[in-house]
Amino acid sequence: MGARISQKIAKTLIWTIALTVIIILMAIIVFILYNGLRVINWTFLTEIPREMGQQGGILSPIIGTLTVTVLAVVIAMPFGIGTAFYLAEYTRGGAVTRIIRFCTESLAGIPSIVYGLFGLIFFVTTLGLGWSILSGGLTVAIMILPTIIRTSEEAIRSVPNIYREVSFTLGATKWQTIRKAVTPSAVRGIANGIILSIGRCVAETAAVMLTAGTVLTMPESIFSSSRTMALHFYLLAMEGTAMDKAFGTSAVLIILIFFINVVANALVNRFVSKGH
Amino acid sequence: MKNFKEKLSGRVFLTLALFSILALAVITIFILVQGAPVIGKHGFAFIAGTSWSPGNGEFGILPMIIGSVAVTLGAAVIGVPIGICCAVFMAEFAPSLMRTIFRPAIQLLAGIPSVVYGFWGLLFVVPFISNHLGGLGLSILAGSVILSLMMLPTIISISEVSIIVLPSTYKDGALALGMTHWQTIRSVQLPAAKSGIVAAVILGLGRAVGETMAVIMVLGNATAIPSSVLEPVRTLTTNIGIEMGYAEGEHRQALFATGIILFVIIMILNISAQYITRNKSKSLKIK
Amino acid sequence: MGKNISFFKGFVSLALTCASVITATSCSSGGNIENGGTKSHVVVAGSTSVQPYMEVLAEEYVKFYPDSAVDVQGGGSSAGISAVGSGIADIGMSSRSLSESEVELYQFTTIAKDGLALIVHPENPVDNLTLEQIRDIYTGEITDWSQVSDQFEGDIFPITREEGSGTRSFFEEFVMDGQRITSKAIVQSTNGTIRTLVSGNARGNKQAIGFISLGVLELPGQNPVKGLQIGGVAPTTENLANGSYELFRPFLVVVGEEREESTHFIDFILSDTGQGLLEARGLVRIDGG
Amino acid sequence: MEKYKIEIKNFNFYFGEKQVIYNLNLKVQANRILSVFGPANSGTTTLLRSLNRLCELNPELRYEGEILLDGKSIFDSRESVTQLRRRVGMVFEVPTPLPMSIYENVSYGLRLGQGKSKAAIMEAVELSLKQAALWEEVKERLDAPAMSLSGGQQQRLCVARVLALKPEVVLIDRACSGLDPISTAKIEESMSQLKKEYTIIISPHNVQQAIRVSDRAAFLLMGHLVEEGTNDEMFTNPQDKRTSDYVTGRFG
Repeated sequence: MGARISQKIAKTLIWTIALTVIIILMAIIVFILYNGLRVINWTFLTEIPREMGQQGGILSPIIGTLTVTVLAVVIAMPFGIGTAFYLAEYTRGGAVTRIIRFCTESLAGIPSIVYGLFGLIFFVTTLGLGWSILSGGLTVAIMILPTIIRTSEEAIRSVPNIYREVSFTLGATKWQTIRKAVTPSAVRGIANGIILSIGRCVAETAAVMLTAGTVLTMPESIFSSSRTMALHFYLLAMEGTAMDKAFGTSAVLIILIFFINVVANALVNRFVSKGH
Repeated sequence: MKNFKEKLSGRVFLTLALFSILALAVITIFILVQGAPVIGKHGFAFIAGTSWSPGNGEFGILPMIIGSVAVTLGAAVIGVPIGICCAVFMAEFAPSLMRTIFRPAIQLLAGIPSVVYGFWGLLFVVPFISNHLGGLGLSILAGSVILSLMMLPTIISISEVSIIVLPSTYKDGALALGMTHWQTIRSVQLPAAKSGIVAAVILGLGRAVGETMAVIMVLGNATAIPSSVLEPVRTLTTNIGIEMGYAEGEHRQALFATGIILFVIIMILNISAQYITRNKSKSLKIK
Repeated sequence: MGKNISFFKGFVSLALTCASVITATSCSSGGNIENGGTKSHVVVAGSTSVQPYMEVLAEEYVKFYPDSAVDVQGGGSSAGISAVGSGIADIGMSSRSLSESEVELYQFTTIAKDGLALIVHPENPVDNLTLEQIRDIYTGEITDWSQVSDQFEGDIFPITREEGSGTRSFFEEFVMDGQRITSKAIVQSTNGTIRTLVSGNARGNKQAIGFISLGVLELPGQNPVKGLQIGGVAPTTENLANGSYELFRPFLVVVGEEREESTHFIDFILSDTGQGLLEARGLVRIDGG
Repeated sequence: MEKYKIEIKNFNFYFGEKQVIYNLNLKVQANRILSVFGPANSGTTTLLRSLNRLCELNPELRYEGEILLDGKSIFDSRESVTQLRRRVGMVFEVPTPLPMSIYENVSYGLRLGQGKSKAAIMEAVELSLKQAALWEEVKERLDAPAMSLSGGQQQRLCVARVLALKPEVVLIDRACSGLDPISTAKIEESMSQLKKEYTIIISPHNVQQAIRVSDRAAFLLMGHLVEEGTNDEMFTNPQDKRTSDYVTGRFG
């Protein structure tokens, strides 16, 4: 009899714990969207902040987030994907590749504040790039590089080896095999890895705080400093002087990240459902 | 012409790989070079020192290590059981409609910036602790709650997948033996999915250890060694976050040394994860 | 061609177009950094106490001189000074007087005087504390409100600023005079966060005490806080101007090597419009006008 | 004198330390179907994969001896591997269409930069699909994904894909192991027509297939060539006892 009772207890316990926790988690999003959506209007999205962000909109932080993210992805993508192809296709998985893979694994785990510290000293001061979108972009690029390498390499490795053999038997060279036989089935996995990295760039605060800087004015070029949305939200939330703008900024962030997930899922689902 | 393109592609991939490895090496070497002197000079005193006061040249980060460990352990104690419970719920109990709503929500929760959790904590968790449990509310408990919330989406989604991908024969076999659903989960499915769950937990812990901005909001950042869960504390990451703007000379090197210790903690987490997941097969004992 | 290859090409071309757009804009205006062309670009960094006022000054300055741009960063006084030293910033903001080594390295100009106010929650009955009492609270000597007042009790939660903050070093110099702030004190990185903590409505907030710039004492639309009298003297701009309230510190701007745009901006701060702006926001003018 | 397409002279093949093929001497007649049969891992697949140097994908292998194609060694560096593989096509055991449309699969080899015009490619695609007896079933849906075809159709697609390159030799590695009898019959029937234009070497799915399809046969056992000869010699009165035991199914 004991088993049946423990089954009932366990089931109700799991139901209650899981439901309450997931509801609480979703309540966070609802709470922020509820308070934030009221603030979002055309001027909020098209005006630059004034009075330390207490007035005006969040146009320059939006531009800051987009430019830092695009710059980071544009820099990290070729190197990340190139390395992944090199590791997956051109090396024999010897000691060297294992070491490289372990390093990328650990570097992917390093806290972003350490990247921020490195970026501050290396890019901002030593290379003299100053607080700028370029410094922020470079720092975030190095931060997402290990992740892009790892996800891309997994995607390339998941391509069945028989495709490569078929391509070779049809007289293709290695480069043609990579381009025509491997890439088509690996591209979805690679793109998914990149889109998740974009999500991480958008949500980043520690690594951009003292590399991209905290300036609220409109950046003229990648050499001018600009505060990203996530950082703007953090500073407003800490100051506590402009709560409505803080809610608005976080609501915009959540919506942006939601769209990033939608695009990532659209890619993965077609990939997973076919392979699953 | 064809083998020119052949050689070129090989070279291009090689150079891209070398650049990436160079970049990753530069950051690792830079951190080691900047941080090593402090560890060298202060040696054990750096890790065991209890007073951190850069103004007076005292660089003991034991309070920060204790802070990081306390907050991360607190987050694990709260987050891991609840995370696994939610994962089991999503994999085994949740009706499909609920699953289709919760799964994208959980994925979104994994993506939103951690400062949103910090903000939510500042508004609700900190006042709640202060009103009901005493103190100012900025405490290890507040940090642990926030970090556990942040870990949950990662733990839930990855653990759920590692349960779902289990071959259905495991479950059918156990049920065929007359086991109840809960017994099947506890003694068959969870042990079998153990490696996936462990990986998820390690990933979640890694994010908790590495979190900075959200915990600066709720921990109070005092440099004393806390004597209770309700006291303010400063972690290794918040120490860097608060002081890196104005750190100079030896103070800056001490922050890099803190980075090295974080690097070591993450490596330990990674290695232990690989170790646990490697001897997976031994652990599959049908109770 | 397979759909997914075109996706990959689409993705790559999209990224590359963005890159070219960014690099194009950067080259066109990147030039002005070096030869100080049409758009003068001044980077100001430093004390978070001075930052709100500097933001207002910068917004006003750009109205008068539309072809100039002023970037204002926070980070704390020492961060500002070190930023000028390493060339990342043109002007440093400090809410503390410079140390001997700094005085040799940089020229500084005082732009205003700002008081330091000790604040408690409005419901905290304590109105007046002496410097010694405040010092003992912050060294951890005094830990309970009952030790300083017979109408209130409960643990005292002292809140301080981070080490690089000018406000903190001024507090350490004038109030603590050499004694260390207890390591149990809560550390927050801006006036705003301290003010929010002290004015919060949870039980603990009512027992908190912090110090902020006088200019931020009254913030319309925010929870009120109570400024403590120091030895009977209330923290008001009048008492600050007439010298009876002794806790005040200079707001300085610090410059490394001479730069025409920097001095132009500093002259604007010292001009009547600049000083008027600062006075309107609770600071004491430096030109005594 | 019979014209030999491929001559294998004292060919030894090592996979790392393990030797897989021992001192093999074999002559392959042109425009004939040779089946190379034997129990599992007796070296049949390895031999086939040596003929188009596909084995070189694996670094830990060594070989000694000569393999001549039309009298010239396939291992001499002047002639590029890709050229060799266009002349010696291969069909794999498991049907493996590439993740593309039917048209792209069949024309894959032709679109590798030979500068062929679209029309020429289309013509080659049609011809090879007809040769593989698949044209009728797919001619309306050439753009459909290859994965949508049935197992038998996919295998015939793989055959068509090789024939599109107009190779001289076609290696078929246990082609119909997973197929239904009808598809197997279709492929075997197309094979016997193809031998007019191509030299075919097949490692048969089983002995019956060898008897049905090949002209000559060679029996490999644990990497050693036991016996080689015409179908009649090999399957009706084999000289070597081991061949007769294997052929009559006493061990398999």
